[in-house]
Amino acid sequence: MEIKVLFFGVLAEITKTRFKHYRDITSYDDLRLRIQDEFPEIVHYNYRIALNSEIINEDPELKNEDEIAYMPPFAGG
Amino acid sequence: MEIKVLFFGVLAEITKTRFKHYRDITSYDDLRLRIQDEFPEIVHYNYRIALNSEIINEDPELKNEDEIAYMPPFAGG
Amino acid sequence: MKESILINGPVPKAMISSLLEALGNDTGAGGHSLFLGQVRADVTDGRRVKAIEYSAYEAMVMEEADKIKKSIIAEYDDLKSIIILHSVGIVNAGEISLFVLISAGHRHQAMQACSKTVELIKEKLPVWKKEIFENNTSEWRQNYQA
Amino acid sequence: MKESILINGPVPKAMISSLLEALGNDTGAGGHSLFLGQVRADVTDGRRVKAIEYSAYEAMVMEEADKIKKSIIAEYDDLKSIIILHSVGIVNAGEISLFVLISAGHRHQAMQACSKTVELIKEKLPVWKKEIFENNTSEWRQNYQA
Repeated sequence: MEIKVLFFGVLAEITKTRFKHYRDITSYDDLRLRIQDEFPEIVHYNYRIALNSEIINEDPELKNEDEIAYMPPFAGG
Repeated sequence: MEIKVLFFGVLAEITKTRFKHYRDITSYDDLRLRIQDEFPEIVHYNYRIALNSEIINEDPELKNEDEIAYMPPFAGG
Repeated sequence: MKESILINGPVPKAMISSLLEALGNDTGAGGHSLFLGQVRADVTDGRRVKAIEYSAYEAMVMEEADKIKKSIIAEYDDLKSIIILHSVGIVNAGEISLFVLISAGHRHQAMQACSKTVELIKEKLPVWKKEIFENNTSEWRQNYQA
Repeated sequence: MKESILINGPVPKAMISSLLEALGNDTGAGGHSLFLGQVRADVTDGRRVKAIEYSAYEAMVMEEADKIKKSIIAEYDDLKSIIILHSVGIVNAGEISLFVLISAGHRHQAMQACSKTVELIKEKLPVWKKEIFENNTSEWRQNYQA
């Protein structure tokens, strides 16, 4: 399946991209490892994950065209 | 001595005046009785007294040209 | 210097706008908390309020407003400015009779100080109000039961 | 209907003024509480902030702002309206990046709901900020330590 991944804040800076499409993803774990392989620096940052605009605390079941967001701690206001 | 007395809110309405000068006042008690004689209805209302813009809780020593205010409960804002 | 905080009639929206225009001049301020008190068209016994007539002991309002500002500034150490405006005379339903603006370095002090200032205004300022109804009858109101 | 609360650049003072102009239309409102968040010219290690660049997960901001409004309206039963505006992009020091306006029948709910709304915005909205200093270096900031 294909998953769109969004990077925000400092994570958009270290990945040098705001979003990226990952193809042939088999599971959330597969996606996570592909991202860590590509951007090894990401493991040094605090972040939370959203699936289709909802924060998730456990690894989700992905389906085709889901949107995953990598989000550093919020800083609104 | 001469004392200026101010009436506010509903007290200005029942006395039909916003202020009045009382002459030949000998003490605060004398003033108080003169006012009650003139406006007997005033005893039915809640009010506090200010002497020269400061709220007083005990009968004050008056001096010539002091200003006494009769103030119903506040209702600002 | 003690200043009068009293305004004849409603606090004009244009005055509020110009106070807001000036906010950015202090770039040390991170938060502004405002409270606007508005005359409500309350209905009592079938009579609807069309206006409130405020009266005040003006000399004492000046003293008490000054004390309020000093006590708030003493309690909150992060404040940048504090502005209070209160109406005297007729204010129609839907118009503003009280304006409080507190600027602070950080939001918590701005909001807490604003709330505290409004409570002190209600408690301490020698101001009285008479509700005037649409049928031209009227009634005195008070903030706290005696 | 979910609305976007995001504004490109600072919240314009003219927009704030026109929101204030409209307040009197609801004569059931007795108090309006506002909070304005302003970009501070903070100095860190000798570098002075000249602007903040905000970025946001826009779709999620819309969802979360809607949830915040619904939870505030559910908690405070006297509210008449609730308006939230937040900047994305560059906001210079002294400019407004956050605007919250809560109208209520009575003052306590207006002020408490405004304060609670600001806290929820800080905690829940997926927004990020990068301070840009006068020497053109920059630094990411966060509201809560992870």
